[in-house]
Amino acid sequence: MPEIRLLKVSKHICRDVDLTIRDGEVFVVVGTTGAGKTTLLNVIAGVTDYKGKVLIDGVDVNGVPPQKRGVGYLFQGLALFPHLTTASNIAFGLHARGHNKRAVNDRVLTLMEMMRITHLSGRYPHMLSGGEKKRVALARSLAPSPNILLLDEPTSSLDHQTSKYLRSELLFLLKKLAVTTVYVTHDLREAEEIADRIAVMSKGKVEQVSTPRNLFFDPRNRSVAEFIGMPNIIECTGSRVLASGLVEVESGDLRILLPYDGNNLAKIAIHPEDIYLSDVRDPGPALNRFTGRVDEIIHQGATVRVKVSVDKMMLLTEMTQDAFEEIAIEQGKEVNVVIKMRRLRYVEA
Amino acid sequence: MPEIRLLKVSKHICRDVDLTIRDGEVFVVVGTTGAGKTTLLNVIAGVTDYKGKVLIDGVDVNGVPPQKRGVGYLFQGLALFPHLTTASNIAFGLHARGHNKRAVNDRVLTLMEMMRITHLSGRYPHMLSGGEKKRVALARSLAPSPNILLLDEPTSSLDHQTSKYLRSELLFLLKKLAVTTVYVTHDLREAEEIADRIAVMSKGKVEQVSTPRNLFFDPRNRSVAEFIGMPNIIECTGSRVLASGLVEVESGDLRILLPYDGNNLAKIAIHPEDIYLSDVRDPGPALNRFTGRVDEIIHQGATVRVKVSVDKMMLLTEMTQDAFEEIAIEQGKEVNVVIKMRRLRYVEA
Amino acid sequence: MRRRTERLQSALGILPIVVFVALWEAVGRLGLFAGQLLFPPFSAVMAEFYHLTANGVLGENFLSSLTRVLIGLFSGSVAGIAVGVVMGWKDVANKALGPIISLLFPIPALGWLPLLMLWIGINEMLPITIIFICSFFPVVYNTATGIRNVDRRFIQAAETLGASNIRILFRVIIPLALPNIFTGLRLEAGMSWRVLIAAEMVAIPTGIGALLMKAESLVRVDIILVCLIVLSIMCLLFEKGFALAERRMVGKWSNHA
Amino acid sequence: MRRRTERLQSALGILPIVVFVALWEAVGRLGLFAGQLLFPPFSAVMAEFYHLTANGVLGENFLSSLTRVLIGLFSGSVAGIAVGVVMGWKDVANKALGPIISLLFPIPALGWLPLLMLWIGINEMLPITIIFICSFFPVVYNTATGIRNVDRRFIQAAETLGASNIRILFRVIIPLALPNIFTGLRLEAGMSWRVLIAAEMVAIPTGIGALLMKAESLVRVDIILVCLIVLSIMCLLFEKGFALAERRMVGKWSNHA
Repeated sequence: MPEIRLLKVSKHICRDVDLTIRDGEVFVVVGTTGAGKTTLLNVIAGVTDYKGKVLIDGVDVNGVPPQKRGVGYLFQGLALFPHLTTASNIAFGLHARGHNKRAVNDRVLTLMEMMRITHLSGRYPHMLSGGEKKRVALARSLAPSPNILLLDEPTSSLDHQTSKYLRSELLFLLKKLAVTTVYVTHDLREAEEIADRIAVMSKGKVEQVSTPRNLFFDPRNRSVAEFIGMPNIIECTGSRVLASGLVEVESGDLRILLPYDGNNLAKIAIHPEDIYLSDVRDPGPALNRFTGRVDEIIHQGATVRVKVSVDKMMLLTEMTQDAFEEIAIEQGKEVNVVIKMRRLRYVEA
Repeated sequence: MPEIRLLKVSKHICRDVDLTIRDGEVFVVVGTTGAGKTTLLNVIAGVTDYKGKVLIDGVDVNGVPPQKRGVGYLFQGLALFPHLTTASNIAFGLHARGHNKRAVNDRVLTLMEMMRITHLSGRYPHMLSGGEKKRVALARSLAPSPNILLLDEPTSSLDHQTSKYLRSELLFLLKKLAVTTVYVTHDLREAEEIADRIAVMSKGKVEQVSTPRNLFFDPRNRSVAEFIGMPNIIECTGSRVLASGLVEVESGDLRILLPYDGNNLAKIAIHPEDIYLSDVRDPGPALNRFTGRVDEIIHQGATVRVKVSVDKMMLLTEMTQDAFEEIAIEQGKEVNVVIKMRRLRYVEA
Repeated sequence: MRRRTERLQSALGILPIVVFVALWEAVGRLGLFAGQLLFPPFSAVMAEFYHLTANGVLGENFLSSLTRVLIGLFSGSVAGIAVGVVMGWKDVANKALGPIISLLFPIPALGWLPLLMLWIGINEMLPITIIFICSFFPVVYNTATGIRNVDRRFIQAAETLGASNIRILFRVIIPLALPNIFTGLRLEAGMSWRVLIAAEMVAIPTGIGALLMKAESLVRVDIILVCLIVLSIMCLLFEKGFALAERRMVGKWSNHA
Repeated sequence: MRRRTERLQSALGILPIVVFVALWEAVGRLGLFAGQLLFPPFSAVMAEFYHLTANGVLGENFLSSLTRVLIGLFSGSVAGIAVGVVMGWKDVANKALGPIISLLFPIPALGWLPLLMLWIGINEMLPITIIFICSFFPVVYNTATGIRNVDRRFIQAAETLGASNIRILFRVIIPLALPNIFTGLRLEAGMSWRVLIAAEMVAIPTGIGALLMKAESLVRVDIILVCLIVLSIMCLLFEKGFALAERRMVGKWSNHA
């Protein structure tokens, strides 16, 4: 469980990246597609050439090939060998390192039990479901007992519930194995949940490294603010617990219901995508529903941002171009505004 | 806007289907894949042969080819002609009916404006987004001014928000055009929202035809109950409005928060998929979170049903096999149970 | 900076060809392999190329080969498409003709040659018929497959929109089958040249194939090489030509459908 | 009930072939087309088939053709796979050999015949070399493409798992390129027969192709037809054989990857 340092690393889009990943932590790298996240993992694993320096536990590993870096890598898309069964996939790294057949079999069995995939032992990757593939790939990367684990979008392309469960299982596993983990994701919510520290990348640069909380209410620059989605930061003038786990927040004349356990709140952050607009009144219950006025419509490629004012407060909302074209809204006109109840980001009073 | 009657129609899986669709209503056919829903539309459109009789406004149309049935059909997968542009796709039916060029152009322009797709006029289908394709296909099927509209999964493969918006636009359009509509979907929630009446199909049989509300609290048989997802019907001993649009329901010792506007409730229905189980305590707020005990685990192909008892009440929950394998639960053990706040199905007191 | 790297790379790309030609020239001149008569240097081949072009021998033989390929390929393709469309569209036609065609399809086109020599005799119809056969069967097969693979949904959609069967065939089915039809045509475009020279080598006294055999009997390796260059260029051109036509006609919408 | 319908349908399926054979027999017997000499009835062809088999002429010629195809195809494929693997794996090899191969690839295999007649002379090496050439280039091309198309991720995964380069080549890259390699092999399996008979018709005095030409000069259409039947069966068998081998070796995991 070593420390990893990157010094002035350049490759593809990445330019002069300096980064220190602490011994044993879960370090999450977030950023949009093409920000250079995967490139960073490839550099640490040594599967690509690069400029700059990588130190593992203070030792320069620049000349060291990927075979000898002691890194386990869960690739995006997994890269499970399609021509090998589950057991052979897991055994691949052990055979490559010259373990004898008996030792390999024992280790493969142990790993399959740990990952609860023993029943999949003889299946080829194309016969596995998304969640099963993830577990096989994880077992394969853990088989040679690496000190460093690189995870590239480990929960992508799983359904919501499976991804949530896998995440909590991963968290448990990482703490147990106590390996140094670099975890890449484009999903900020996932990053917040699992990270000791988060690095936000954009266009090959590390824009900010901080704890999850600080990122939200204290983004360092415009680019980080854009990435975290330009949340509407709302100053609370009061808050009231309605029931266990539910709080009503006051801000001016606005009352918003949110899921939350705990003390009084000073600020909350509401995501633009968590605010729905519609031109007709939905038949459902009027939970967190307000009437607003469209101030501005901003087209940004495949998404549209709409600024609406509700009771003197200005809210930024965001939707896909497709969704935007299904509703008829115009600048200056009234709209129905619904704030979805989602998990809350907040600063306590 | 005619009435449609099917008498003892048999084709593929469908056996002796009798059905009357009333003049001008939105009639929704729900059922799982392979229940025979699309076959029914094909029979009404006449694009397939069948046994039995189809009457439109009392007239037997069995010998009438699809070209002369006056039916607009939005196919599943849309069947937009890939080699024609948006405008040519919409014009296809008008040219086929021998309208002159000028009349065709006018009608195509009107439809493109109505559907807000004028800017897509020269594009081929592969250059359109999912939502855009749907609107082009709808315009094409409406072009020859049909009296009957057949819609096969019109909102499938759209993202959640777009599909929601398209649904409300469709509802508005159908009421305006006042055509008789047969709307096929596998999504019960969608059916409830848009239907005047719902028919539940299963294995080629129409199991029940009723209003959306009746379906839920009064399913006619096991097969309908299975399709509506074996909801947990909870008798309420009390209910209390917490805030506008939010109610706390009491049932024995259990208190559940739900979004709802209105009077006191007698019964509510909670879907097995709306109840999450987990072996670790989530970091989020304790909204509708309870501790339960696992009574029974039932494997059903790709899904797993788990019966848990919470405070003497028995709840049925359901998850995917993938999700199930990510959590470690066993019969007789404790689990965390979270009831998701979703739109409520209820019977008022 | 980038431009320069690219130019340098494309310059490096033809380097192996330059080396190849230089080696050829050297081996030829030094008579290292098989003697200068059997292995003429590149320059001698080019000189002969010029000479054969100037005195019209190459042009004449090339033109008669080209004419045969064009007529055979065109008539074979048209007939193939017509039969293929009927077989793909009408199940009865498919049931009746399908087994016979799958019986005749695997016979090598060249195998027909001795038979046709006896039936037709040695005249211009012989190579044209061979090319006709060589292109007919694959085009029938690909066309019928293409027509049959058109998604029934498109046909049903056209029906509910009020289109007659003939309109559906010409406005929906055939256009959608074009990518498959072109697959057949593209395959045959190069193949027809290959079959033609074989036929000319065996039985026909004119054309590039005949010139090849004449050169062989005169031990004129330089002429053989000139013919091979012309042939490989024509094979390439015909294949690329159909690929281009395909991109023109279906590229706008195909491969994305 | 269902079984019976199926049986009835498969019986109807061979009906066109029965009609075809019957027509052939009738036309042949009545001498309606080209006379009975030029168009022998089906029964006469079958009788000749038996006769040629019994006196060993067919077997002898068939065996020499088969031997040539097997040797040429095997050596051409092995060489093609080896060169293709090197070209796909080492970029230098690809840069050096690629342009030359794409220069030689479009030359029709049969075009080499006059050249090889002069270089090699008319002996057993001639048809074998032609088949070698005919199979070598496509196999090189498909193998190199297959190797190069192996997703880099699989190689990187094998690297981080500690596998040496040789191990990666033999345990990851080549297995994953097998579907592409088989595409090349399958194409050539039938093609080699087509090229062989052409070569035998032009230059070699034994083999099915030579028998065809001999039959032509003797105006023995029945022998020609026997040869064509044998040829089309062999073309089919070789293609199906490789398809079967492919399914055996990669069917378990391929097409799903």
